[in-house]
Amino acid sequence: MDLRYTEAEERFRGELRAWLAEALPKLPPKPDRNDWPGRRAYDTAWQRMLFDAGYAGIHWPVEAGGKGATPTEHLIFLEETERAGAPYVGANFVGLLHAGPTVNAAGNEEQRRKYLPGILSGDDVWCQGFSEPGAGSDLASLRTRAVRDGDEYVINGAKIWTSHAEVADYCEMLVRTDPDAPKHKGITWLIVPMDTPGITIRPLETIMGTSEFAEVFFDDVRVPVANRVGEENDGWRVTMVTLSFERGTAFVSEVVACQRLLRELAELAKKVTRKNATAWDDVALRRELGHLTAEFEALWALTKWNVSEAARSGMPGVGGSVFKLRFSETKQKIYDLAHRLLDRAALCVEDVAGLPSGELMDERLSSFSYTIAAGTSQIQRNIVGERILGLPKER
Amino acid sequence: MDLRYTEAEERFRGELRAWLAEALPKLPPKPDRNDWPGRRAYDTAWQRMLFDAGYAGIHWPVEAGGKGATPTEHLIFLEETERAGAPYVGANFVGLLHAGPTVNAAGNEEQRRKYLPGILSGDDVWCQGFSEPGAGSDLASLRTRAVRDGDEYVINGAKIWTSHAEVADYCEMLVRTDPDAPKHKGITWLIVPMDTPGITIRPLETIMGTSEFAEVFFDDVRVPVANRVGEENDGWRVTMVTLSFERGTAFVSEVVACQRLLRELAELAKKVTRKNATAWDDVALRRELGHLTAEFEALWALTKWNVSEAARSGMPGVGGSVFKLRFSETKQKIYDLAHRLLDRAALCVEDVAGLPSGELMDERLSSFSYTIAAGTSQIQRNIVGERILGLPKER
Amino acid sequence: MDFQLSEDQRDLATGVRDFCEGRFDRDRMRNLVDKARVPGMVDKALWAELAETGFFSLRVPEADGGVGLGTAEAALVYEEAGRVLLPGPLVATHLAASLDGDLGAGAASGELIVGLVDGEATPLLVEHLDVLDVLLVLDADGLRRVDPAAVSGTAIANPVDPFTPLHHVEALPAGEPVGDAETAARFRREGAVLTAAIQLGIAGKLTELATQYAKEREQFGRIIGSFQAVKHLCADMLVRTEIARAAVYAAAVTLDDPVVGDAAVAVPTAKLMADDAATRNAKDATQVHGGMGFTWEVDVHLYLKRAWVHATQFGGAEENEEALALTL
Amino acid sequence: MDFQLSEDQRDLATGVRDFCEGRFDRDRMRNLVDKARVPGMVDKALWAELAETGFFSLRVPEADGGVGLGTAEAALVYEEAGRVLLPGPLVATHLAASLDGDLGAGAASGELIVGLVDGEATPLLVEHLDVLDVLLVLDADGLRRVDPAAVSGTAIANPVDPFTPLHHVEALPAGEPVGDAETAARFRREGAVLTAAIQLGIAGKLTELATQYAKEREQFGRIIGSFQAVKHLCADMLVRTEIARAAVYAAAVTLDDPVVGDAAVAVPTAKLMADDAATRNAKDATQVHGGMGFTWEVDVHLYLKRAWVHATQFGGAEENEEALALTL
Repeated sequence: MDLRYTEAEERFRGELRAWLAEALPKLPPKPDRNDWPGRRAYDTAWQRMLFDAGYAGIHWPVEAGGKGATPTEHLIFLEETERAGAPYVGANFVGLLHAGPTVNAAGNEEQRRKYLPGILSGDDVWCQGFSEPGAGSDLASLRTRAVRDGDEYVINGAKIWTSHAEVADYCEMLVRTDPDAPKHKGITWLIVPMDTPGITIRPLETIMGTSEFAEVFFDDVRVPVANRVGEENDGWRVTMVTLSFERGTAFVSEVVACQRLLRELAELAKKVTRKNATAWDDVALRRELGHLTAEFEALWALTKWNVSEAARSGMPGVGGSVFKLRFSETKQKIYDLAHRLLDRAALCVEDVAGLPSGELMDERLSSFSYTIAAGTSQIQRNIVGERILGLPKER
Repeated sequence: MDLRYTEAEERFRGELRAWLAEALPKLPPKPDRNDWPGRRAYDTAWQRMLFDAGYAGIHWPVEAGGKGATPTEHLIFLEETERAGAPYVGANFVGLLHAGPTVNAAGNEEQRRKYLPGILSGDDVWCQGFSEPGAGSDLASLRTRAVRDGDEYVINGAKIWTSHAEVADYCEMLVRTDPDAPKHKGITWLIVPMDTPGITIRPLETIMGTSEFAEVFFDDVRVPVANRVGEENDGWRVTMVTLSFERGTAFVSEVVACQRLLRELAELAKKVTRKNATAWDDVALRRELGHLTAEFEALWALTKWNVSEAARSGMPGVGGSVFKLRFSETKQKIYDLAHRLLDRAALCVEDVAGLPSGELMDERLSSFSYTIAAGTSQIQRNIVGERILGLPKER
Repeated sequence: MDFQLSEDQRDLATGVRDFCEGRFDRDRMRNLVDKARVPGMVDKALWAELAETGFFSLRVPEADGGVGLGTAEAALVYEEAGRVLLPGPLVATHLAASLDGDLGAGAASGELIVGLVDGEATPLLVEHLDVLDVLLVLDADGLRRVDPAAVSGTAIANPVDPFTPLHHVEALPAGEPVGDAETAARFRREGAVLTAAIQLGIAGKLTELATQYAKEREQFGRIIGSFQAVKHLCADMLVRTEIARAAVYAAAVTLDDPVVGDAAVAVPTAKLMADDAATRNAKDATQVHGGMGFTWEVDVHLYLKRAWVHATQFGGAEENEEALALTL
Repeated sequence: MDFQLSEDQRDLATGVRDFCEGRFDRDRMRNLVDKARVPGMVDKALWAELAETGFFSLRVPEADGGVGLGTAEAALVYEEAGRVLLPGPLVATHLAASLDGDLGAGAASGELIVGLVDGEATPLLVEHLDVLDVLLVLDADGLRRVDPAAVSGTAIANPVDPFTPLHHVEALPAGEPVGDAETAARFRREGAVLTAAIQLGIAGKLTELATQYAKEREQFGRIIGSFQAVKHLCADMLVRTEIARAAVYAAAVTLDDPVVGDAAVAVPTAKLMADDAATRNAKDATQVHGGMGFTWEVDVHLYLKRAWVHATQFGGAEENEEALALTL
């Protein structure tokens, strides 16, 4: 058990820090949150900067054009970019973390040549068409059909929870190609250019009143068979391969951000007054801040544990569900506490009376999705119970 | 919605109070907790006092020798006896609350004549043989067999969680008389005198190191067919009838006791010091006491709600599971708090340094059973979800 | 003692539910928030109907032209208001109807829309200012009446609850006294109980919304309500609702008949249990709805946000817990 | 960075587990508590074996006759001690082995059984007094050595943990200084981490006990572990254990190599997470066992009670939370 970074790792960190210090001031101003073309431009400009500096696809294999970083270097990359306040992966998320690695692992040479460079350079933005209105936690029950018609697949159906649909160039999609096979066996993985005729995008308004997601409808959308990654009806396995790219680094930025948030809340507590004292004088509130500090110190240690396990085995550990369960519920508790601290100011999703209620309350609302998205906490507990502890399935 | 007691109810309360003030000083000293014959004698002496004063079987019908009190009068009876510090129903519990009402409702005239007077007068003590080692929450899966042999049933099997087995005169038992029938259809309700040959009692030690319960083994135990209450194989229905005797009063004494306990903990908090302040100066602890005060104020209101519903309908309300869920988990929280207040003194199940750690820690350990006994919280949530909310069963 | 609804009370509750569901059904509620937002988010035609139905004059003595009922009945009515998310300063106007003179009469009849703000809260956020005829300011000394037109504040562009517009006010005009410290204390007690009743309605409705969804939605070939994890969330919601119901009704009855209990315990208990039920049920209902619970089009978030607003009115959790500890 | 066990560490953990399960298996543990209680609840023959295996000399430099390993290795060893509920003042004696002279040497070799008490705690309860050769008293100023024979206390007839006998002491003799304030602070840090390691072992074992029972017990014709309500309890236990594991190991490594972290954060985090995991897992394991969890014959309560004891040692939850808040 060694928490000390190697010299090589420290060198990597030092160079990255130096580059960030130089690069970040050159960023254009942040776009408005509902300005999707602006957000695309901002996110892809950042990706281009990373690309030019040699940091694009940090965790991608070198053969695929990436940097081939170890999980630990990937951790350092995410930690340092977050600490420096660099942009999030944003519009590049699906391409860099899902579609690209999948094409690299399961695609053919032509597909790799055609799609990977655009992801790394920020030229191409991808979105994801996996979830469906009727298939949430039960992803494999998806119903969007693709019927083979000569050299093309004809797609009909609807996808949901698609981020960046309006500004994406491509969509990585799961479609049902054999409705008679068992549900995991009749699925195919396709690449769909978003300018193909027959695609309709309906923004989906969130509880914050924003449009982070869209529903995407497919009406006789035709794509060449050459856009298939992997074999027909083998899409579920292809997707599972994607999942195996997770190396314990999924929440690095989030943990770093939460630790900063706790310090900000402590400052806020020292500022807001209640009756004759500050909130910080309230020992209950202080202890709760202390408790959350421990939670995130422990989650940071668990991150390193999981990353180290991945570095050794080359495989994702079983710790992902463990981490997500605790992280998502604990992050919600931070916002519960922020809400208490803000008192009546919590009724404003904008800053009021010098209090940062705008971002805090927006994030508080947003935090309700943590225990739902990417597998509800209920599903995660099933996974931990069945796959780690070996308890029997329900049926 | 009227929380004011009627004149008749107030009169009943006044007379009861007067009698308690006079009667309680005449009680003998409390026996040691492991002195079972002493406990029987103490509990039955109290029952005899109630009997002589006309309070025995307060909620039993007058025809059965009881007082035929309304649910509200029953509530008043339990509230006042608890406030006055009267003994618990103790060894008389099964007779007064389960076996007696069942014999009265489902037994024949001869059975009523033979068994009811002894319960009311405190002459006879009953125990319960329902649960089995293999059948806990799933009571109906019981396996103790009773085979008809002429005018007798021959019983073989084992029961568990039987209180007062060592000092009881009779056992109310559920036995399987038809192993081939569906599990609820082959059960019979029997009365077994505890001096019948073939009965072995093994005390079961609790986590407090006490022997509140026993396992009871039946080895060719023969009882006359005349000891059957209700028809053969109709025992499940007979038992369900017993449950319907609950009138929302099951936890009256407990709620009153918890309210007193909270006041005692507030006093304790004002007494114990931590660093330079009392525990009461800790606003977190004070708020938690305040929160628990609200919980029990609300549970007391819910008790009256349920009792009033029972008084109107003559039926137990669906509120029993709702009440038990919240009560049992909240009562555990009181002892969590007591534990925190006691700090290191919580390591002693006896009073130390002038702190009441003896009773508090004994009760704390005991409180672990609240969410288990008489239907775990998990089972109660199923009941609420399925029977009240109408959600589908699992299978 | 008979702590169940009388026949009259049952009729009242049923009547008000029919009224609310008829006059402010889901379509109208969604229309108001999604399409036709109005100043102060109070639909004046609806307000007049509420007044006519007796929402504000409910506890005004019959001799004074009111309905002459008690706090228990008012709790039943405001529970129904919570169920359908009736917007506007319902509790403030109802309380104002108990005041003397034109103010009381105007509030009772619905001619005046009366708001209320806790003068000691920071930041000072006034609800529904754009539509108020009168603003009452509550502090330890008493109750003051302020002209809303004289209140200069900054409109909050993005209030958490779209139905509860807010203005941030740095300082309030002095105004004119309309009640002493005792009146202020009474307003706090009654305001807490009626607001708790609204929260009870919200908690109950959320239980229904979640249960309904759990009965309809299928995943893994099963109705999700058959999974214990979902079923138990719904069960916990029901338990919270029923605990809150007992506490709210008991507090209301205690205000009507002080000998039956101690208002100093009953009132903060009611508010605490009802706030807890409404806000936690909102969280659980969101979870039961999965991804859909995160969308604007499902109603759950509107209940959540309203519950957050009410939880800050007439005493928050910490204040109530402290008050209760002091009764021990 | 490689925050996984090295091969040596894996071998050490396996070896210690084999030793513990061999020398203090369930039968021996139950025999000690149920049949053959000994003074101070320390079996001296076993103590000698523990010493020989290096439980106390583990971190003593090889030059001084010790094993020469670090806190990380000690945490692995004490985790195993927790798993089998090894009784006695293990942590105190281990810490004492770091002191100079005969005291350190005697503790390391197992010749001296050394206890420790926080001189500032109230009430003063000394553990295992009947079997101690030396009692260390820890306070803000430093560390004192007291002769147990000179300590007059009242034996507690009914300690909550039958393995941890207690004496209530009104006042302690002055004793003789054996460490300064810095040593005392080091004892607190290291004691907290090793005690947290024991709690980690307890938390992990409780997860196993509950999971095992959930796989065997049938109700309603199904293995109870297939019910979500039970499965999710077990899952939560595992999550708590793994969070505690990361926190405890990280704190131990930080004590060995201070540049990798901040001990002022890492140590209270480890104790808080491990105490939480052990005590809450004990509650959940009891619940999973149903009625059996309420019986003396099932081991769960012994783990519960021991977890309660350790939760009071070297900093309780409130103290750790306060300390952590001050690092923000």
